[in-house]
Amino acid sequence: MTAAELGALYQQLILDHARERHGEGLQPTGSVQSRQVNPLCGDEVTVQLTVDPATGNIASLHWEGRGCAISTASASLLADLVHELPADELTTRIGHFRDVMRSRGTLEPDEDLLADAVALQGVARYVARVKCAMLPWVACEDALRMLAAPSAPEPV
Amino acid sequence: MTAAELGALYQQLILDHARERHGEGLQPTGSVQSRQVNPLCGDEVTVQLTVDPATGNIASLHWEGRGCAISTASASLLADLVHELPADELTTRIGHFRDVMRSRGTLEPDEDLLADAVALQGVARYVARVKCAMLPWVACEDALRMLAAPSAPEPV
Amino acid sequence: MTSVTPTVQPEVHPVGAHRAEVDRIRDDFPGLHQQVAGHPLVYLDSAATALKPRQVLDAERRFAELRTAAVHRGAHTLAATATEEFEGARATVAAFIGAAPDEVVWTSNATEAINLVAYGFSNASTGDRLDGTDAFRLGPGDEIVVTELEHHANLIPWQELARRTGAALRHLPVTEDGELRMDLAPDVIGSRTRILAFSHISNVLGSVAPVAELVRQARAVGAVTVLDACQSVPHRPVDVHALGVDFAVFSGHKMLGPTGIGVLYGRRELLRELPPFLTGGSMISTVTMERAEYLPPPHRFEAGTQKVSQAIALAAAVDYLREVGMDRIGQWQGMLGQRLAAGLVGIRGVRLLGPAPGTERAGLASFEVDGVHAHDVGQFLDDRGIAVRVGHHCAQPLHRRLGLTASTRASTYLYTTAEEVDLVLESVADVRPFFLGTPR
Amino acid sequence: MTSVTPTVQPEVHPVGAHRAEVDRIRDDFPGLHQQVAGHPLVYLDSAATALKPRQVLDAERRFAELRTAAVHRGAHTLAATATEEFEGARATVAAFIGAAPDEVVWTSNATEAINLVAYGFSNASTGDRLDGTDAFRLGPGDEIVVTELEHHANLIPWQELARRTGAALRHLPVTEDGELRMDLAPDVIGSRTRILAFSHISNVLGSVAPVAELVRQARAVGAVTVLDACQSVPHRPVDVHALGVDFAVFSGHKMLGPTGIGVLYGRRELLRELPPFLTGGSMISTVTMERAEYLPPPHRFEAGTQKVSQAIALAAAVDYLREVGMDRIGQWQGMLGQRLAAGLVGIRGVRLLGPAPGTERAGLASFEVDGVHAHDVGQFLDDRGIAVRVGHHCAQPLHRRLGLTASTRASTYLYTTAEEVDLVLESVADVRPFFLGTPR
Ligand SMILES: Cc1ncc(COP(=O)(O)O)c(C=O)c1O
Ligand SMILES: Cc1ncc(COP(=O)(O)O)c(C=O)c1O
Ligand code: FES
Ligand code: FES
Repeated sequence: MTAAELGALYQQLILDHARERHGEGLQPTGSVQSRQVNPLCGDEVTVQLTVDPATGNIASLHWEGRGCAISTASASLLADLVHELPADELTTRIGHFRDVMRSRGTLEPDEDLLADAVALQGVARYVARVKCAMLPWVACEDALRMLAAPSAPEPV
Repeated sequence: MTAAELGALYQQLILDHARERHGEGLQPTGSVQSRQVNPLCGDEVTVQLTVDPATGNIASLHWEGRGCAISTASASLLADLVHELPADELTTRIGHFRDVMRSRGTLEPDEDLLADAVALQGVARYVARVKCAMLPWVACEDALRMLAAPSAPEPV
Repeated sequence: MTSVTPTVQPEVHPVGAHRAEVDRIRDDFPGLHQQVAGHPLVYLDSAATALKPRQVLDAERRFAELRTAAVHRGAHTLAATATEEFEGARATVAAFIGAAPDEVVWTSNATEAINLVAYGFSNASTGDRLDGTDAFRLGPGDEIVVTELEHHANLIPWQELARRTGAALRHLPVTEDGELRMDLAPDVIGSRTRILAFSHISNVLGSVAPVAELVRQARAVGAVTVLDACQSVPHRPVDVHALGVDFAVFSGHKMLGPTGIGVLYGRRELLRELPPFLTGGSMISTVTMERAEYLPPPHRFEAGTQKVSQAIALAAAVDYLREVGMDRIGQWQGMLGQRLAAGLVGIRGVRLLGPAPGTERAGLASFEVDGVHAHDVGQFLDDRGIAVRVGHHCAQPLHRRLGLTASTRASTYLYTTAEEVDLVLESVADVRPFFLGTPR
Repeated sequence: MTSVTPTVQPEVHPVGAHRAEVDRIRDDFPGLHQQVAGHPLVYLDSAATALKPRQVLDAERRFAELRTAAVHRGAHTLAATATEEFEGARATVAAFIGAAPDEVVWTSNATEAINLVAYGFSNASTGDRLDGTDAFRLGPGDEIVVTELEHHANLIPWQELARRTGAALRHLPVTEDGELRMDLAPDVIGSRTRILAFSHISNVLGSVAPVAELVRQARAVGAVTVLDACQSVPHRPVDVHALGVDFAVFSGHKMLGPTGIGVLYGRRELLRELPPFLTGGSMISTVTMERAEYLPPPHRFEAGTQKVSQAIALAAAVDYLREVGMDRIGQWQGMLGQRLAAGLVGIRGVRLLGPAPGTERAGLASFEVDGVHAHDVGQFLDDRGIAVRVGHHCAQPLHRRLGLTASTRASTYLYTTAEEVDLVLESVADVRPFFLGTPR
């Protein structure tokens, strides 16, 4: 990785979200929440979803956790993404994000689906850091699953 | 080891003693006996000494065991050596035999001390076989020790 | 050498056709091209440990030179690359035996792999561990079954497990010719049987166990099967899922790999339930001063810094074997085994152990020379540059049953030629004349 | 780099004088001469695993190529030679730590060595083993004592031993700065203490334990001492007899040797009494289907085919270290450790863990960068070719005590230059500006 690549991993948007975190702090009123641990480092995140009772869509995502710049920025970017998405749609987008992350850099992210979270695409080339970026998304996916019917979480 | 060296290890005298074994078979009347096991192969020998009540010297050595040509020939040659030796003298000779065996071929055996058992000198260059040749001598040494005062055997 | 002409004819087994290929293979093995006692080495001790091809030595060295880094522990580039290669090696070895990567645990040899399973059982049976380990809890009234022909590695760990837990150790006997008494199996394997541990191929006799039948009987009573595959995985195609065993073990050094690495295969469902054995770093998720939580398999069983360059080298060995083809290796060695067996029964005063010529046997044969101690036989052969194994081959109970304390074993591998087999037969025929003065 | 100028001056530690020698040493390490991320590798992760010199790789390869043979099992020439070299390697390693050859047991790493001792205790305490093992029998009421700064390898095996036997695990706490609370030692180490296990040098803090005082207190209450010497034996002269410990462990891969080999030192009288751990071939004298009799140490503890080429290579590593001189290596690394520590405390927003500059420390330093996660620090340094370790370094309880979940560690070895230390300091000073936009 050259200095240029370090910038590709830690894009300015990521550094910004790592500092100014959107959605941080759990709410007393959330609908469901899921806690996930990254086995590689022991870091963790708890993601909480609130459902809009009117539309049945996801109203907001809040989170709390401990992790690196990648994982906190990832949670923050995800919080920006969810607003008023139907649960199904959010699940699809998480699936796309996972595909990108697992692609080792061969799959371009779709900005229509991921919005600013495309900034995380550089992570895909760092196998050891993919779990960092995935962590909040896995927690979100698990929370979505609970919304449908409570079940066991899938591994990160 | 060339074919010539194989002959140095298995001298004709050794092959003869391995077939025509002197002193084989324990006597009902022996004075002391010691059983030793070769840990490398699991073979064993029991050596029995008979003391001449008149002189206090070693009257005879008998043995019984299971082992290779080297160890059986060694027992047989040792049986020939002991006749009417004082216990001290025999102990000295065993010590010399051990020195020769441990010398990796650098120490010439003294024929005055070992008689025909000098035929075993070729063994000294085969570290893995030294214990074979030593086995009956160690048993004999242990038996001699019992004659003096009963005690634990030394390792081969 | 009239008395030792193999009864298996070149027409039946096309020696010539293979010869060119074997010669090519031999070029890869630096160890083959040395002199012993002034003769070219004839290495017939591959069942003890195999020679290693350049490709394996190169892979190991390349890794040790450049990829030095603790796997699963570092974030830096070297560590990430090392981790990927290490897990890649696991996938290679797993595929070789028809298993999934997470069913393959690295150990330092097959012996340790068996101990891992045995200690897993006793850790589930002693102290206050409670969760999810019923399958492995043993106590008085339970029985562990082995066979009488086992290598000590597949016997003593079970004796010790029985001692620790109060379970009883039973065994399936062999005949005085070394054949498994399968007729007694239904008596020995019963409702109390919790573990059935047996060798795929005997390292002394070269005989092949009826795996399917033994697995069937073990399953019928709900016993866990442990296959000692030390002499099969290196020498013929083995698919652990197809065999249906619960655990299987083998050693890298017998299959062109380095010393210091072995493999435990465990069926996923069972491995998940097995308590840890060695504990320490890299096998935990959370640790307090009071207690630790453990990772899922295979990492739960891999404590501390792993045998990394050895795993890489073992994967290179597997690549080498696959390239030659396990089917061909198995056929070739079967033929060499037959040639050995047929030749030995033709030599005066020699008793072949194990299956008669014509009956299935691996590429090895053990024998007794009447009136000559095995160590003397070995020494005699060594003088001609022929390396064989002498002793009890870590199978004292079997030797006792055969009425012996020691035997001589010649064992082959993919680099062994028919000429080498003939040479050992020729030399064995000279043993009694030398030691006993008998005619050839 | 005003903020990171080491307070330890070149005048005090003659960098220049050593530099020529270090350059010569560096020529021997092929792994040092590679590029990472377009930069020359700066390897500061030697406390995890060390790079290997040509001499070690050559010795290992030469052996693996030509000496392939099972040791202690063959009568042929190859096997005899291999056995001699293998036992020669044991003598070399034993002499290196001031022990007798029969006090040195090969294991696959330090972790396994600690497990060996722990399972020895539990094997003496469970089942019907009776003879000669009183020294190792544990049960309720007995106590095992460790410290709060232990590597997981020297903690979890004792937790598990306690679980298996009903003994209690206690620990000597550390202050929030990581210092051993020696003032509490007399409360923790008492008449119930049967085992006292502790690290010679902390792999996180680089601090050195007061071995003499701990051994004295353990002896006073008749407890067995187990020294985790993983971070001392590779880096400074260690004489186990002079230290007076009962057991000591270390790993080959941290001292220029290969992966897959470790060492257990055991005081002869104790090792003789310790029950076997791994069982199988080559560690027995007589075996029946019912029971086995075991060889004396060290072979009693070495079941199955051993890590032969790894032992040979480790002996070559020891030869290399002795040639350079452990005294010089210790001094050199002490100086590098001071340079690291002094530099780190001078960087804004960096918290140095462990002893303050000027206080004794090994050639390593761990630190926290305020507001930046250790994995991000590691990634940033990796981008400049600098390999450091990030995470809990297998010491979660210590990190918890220090109020951290992870830290970054830079660790040196005999091939590390002062310039490399300065480079990491320089780069650490750039971390917060990059991630947080703070001024340097
Ligand atoms: C202090 C200490 N103890 C134990 C270990 C474990 O060593 P290994 O992983 O080689 O078994 C290490 C290294 O990881 C260490 O630094
Ligand atoms: C059948 C069998 N089982 C077990 C072993 C033990 O293997 P290792 O010594 O590599 O642990 C061997 C080889 O020695 C063997 O042939
Ligand atoms: S390092 Fe722990 S989540 Fe990224
Ligand atoms: S081989 Fe056993 S005594 Fe010689």
